[in-house]
Amino acid sequence: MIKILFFARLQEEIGKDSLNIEKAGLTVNQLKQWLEKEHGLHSLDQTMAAVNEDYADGSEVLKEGDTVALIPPVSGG
Amino acid sequence: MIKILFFARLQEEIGKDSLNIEKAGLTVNQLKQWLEKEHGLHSLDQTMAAVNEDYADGSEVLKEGDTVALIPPVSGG
Amino acid sequence: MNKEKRFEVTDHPISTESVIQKVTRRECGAITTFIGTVREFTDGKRTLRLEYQAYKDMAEKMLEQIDKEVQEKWPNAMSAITHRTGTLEISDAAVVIAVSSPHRKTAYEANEYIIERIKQIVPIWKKEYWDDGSAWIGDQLEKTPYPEGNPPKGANDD
Amino acid sequence: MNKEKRFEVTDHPISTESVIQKVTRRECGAITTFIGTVREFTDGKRTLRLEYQAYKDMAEKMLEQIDKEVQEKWPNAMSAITHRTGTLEISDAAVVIAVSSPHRKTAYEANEYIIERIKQIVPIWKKEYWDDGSAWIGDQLEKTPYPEGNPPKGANDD
Repeated sequence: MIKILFFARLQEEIGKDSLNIEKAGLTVNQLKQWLEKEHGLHSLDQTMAAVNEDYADGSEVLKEGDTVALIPPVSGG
Repeated sequence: MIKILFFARLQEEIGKDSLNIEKAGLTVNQLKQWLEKEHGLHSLDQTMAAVNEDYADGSEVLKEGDTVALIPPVSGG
Repeated sequence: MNKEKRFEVTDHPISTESVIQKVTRRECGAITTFIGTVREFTDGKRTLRLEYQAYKDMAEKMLEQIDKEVQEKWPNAMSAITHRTGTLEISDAAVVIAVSSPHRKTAYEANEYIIERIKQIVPIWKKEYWDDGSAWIGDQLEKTPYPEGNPPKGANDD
Repeated sequence: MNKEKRFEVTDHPISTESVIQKVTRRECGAITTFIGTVREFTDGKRTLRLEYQAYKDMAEKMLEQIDKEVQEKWPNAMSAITHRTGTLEISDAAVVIAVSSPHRKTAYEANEYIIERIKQIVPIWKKEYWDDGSAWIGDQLEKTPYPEGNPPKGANDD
């Protein structure tokens, strides 16, 4: 199982803060495409991702038990 | 009458924090020379002076009632 | 709130003094702090309040990563950072950064570096509330996070 | 202590929070502070304590003059400065400078400008006490005050 975390605009768009799915083996980019198609999220190509609390490349392959966070452009400070 | 204020090293050297003298008409530089000669103060040529709380040129002429402060290199902050 | 935690994301009001205390050391002669406060007007538009959301665990981890970068660039600097989340009113402190060092130049430079990096890599988002609506900031401005390397020149000057 | 006095020389301990409060405004998004603290070691020599002496009235006037310079250079900045006099122990704050502004760059720049100028023109002197003696600082280092114009590059980095 993969846990996906949503924040800020994405959290409001999808209406929840997390989602558990059986998608081990996908890359980060493939997961984004799946989320755009299946959950209607927008502009995920501009959205960074973190795997297990570290920024990840789009080519990173997701493993069973990973936590993926979608990180829209940050605005802290 | 002119009031002279001493601070830091100069205050310790002369052993007092102020001195009242009848020296209206002298320039700031002349007053420094007089203090070096009469009171044994050292290196007043490297010492700034303020007249009535404003930095003053050596050529400024002292008037009756002025307060002259000798300002050794500052080290606040 | 753990007073000894130097890098912290909290939903409580921030005590500037407590952040300063975390970096106060006998060997330091300079402490700089930066307090990011909620500003009422931005580009002529009135902000009513802000809401900050964080990916808390990762945000604290990224604050620690920024500290590692600071240690590499300025080995004598010591820093502490607290970022607040939740609803903030005008003039509330969203972030407090304190840096101590033996000499002042380092304390200024490292402090400014930290706020630039926070705005680039720390997963925290703000939502602005106006009279006529609200929006998560970041997307609209087409700013992108910048996970590695030095901050770009002329980054957003909030 | 008059809370409304923005430029102050005092023989009481300085409250950083109170200096910050003097510059907190709805229109500001950034507040920087600089705290100059008593450092234990300078060039390998151990300081036991410091004594600060001021020409108080002129010092406060010079702090106000520095504020005028800041207003000219950074019209959106607001500053408050408190300098302490008397005997200070290690880690005590000798000076606290707070600057608020709408955007952060100004708050950093104006703050650093102020400390440079304090070290140049404000009539305050420190005496260092060591194990083996004491001395008024300034003379030995052949630093000279610099009443007008911009600070020279590479001024003393205390």
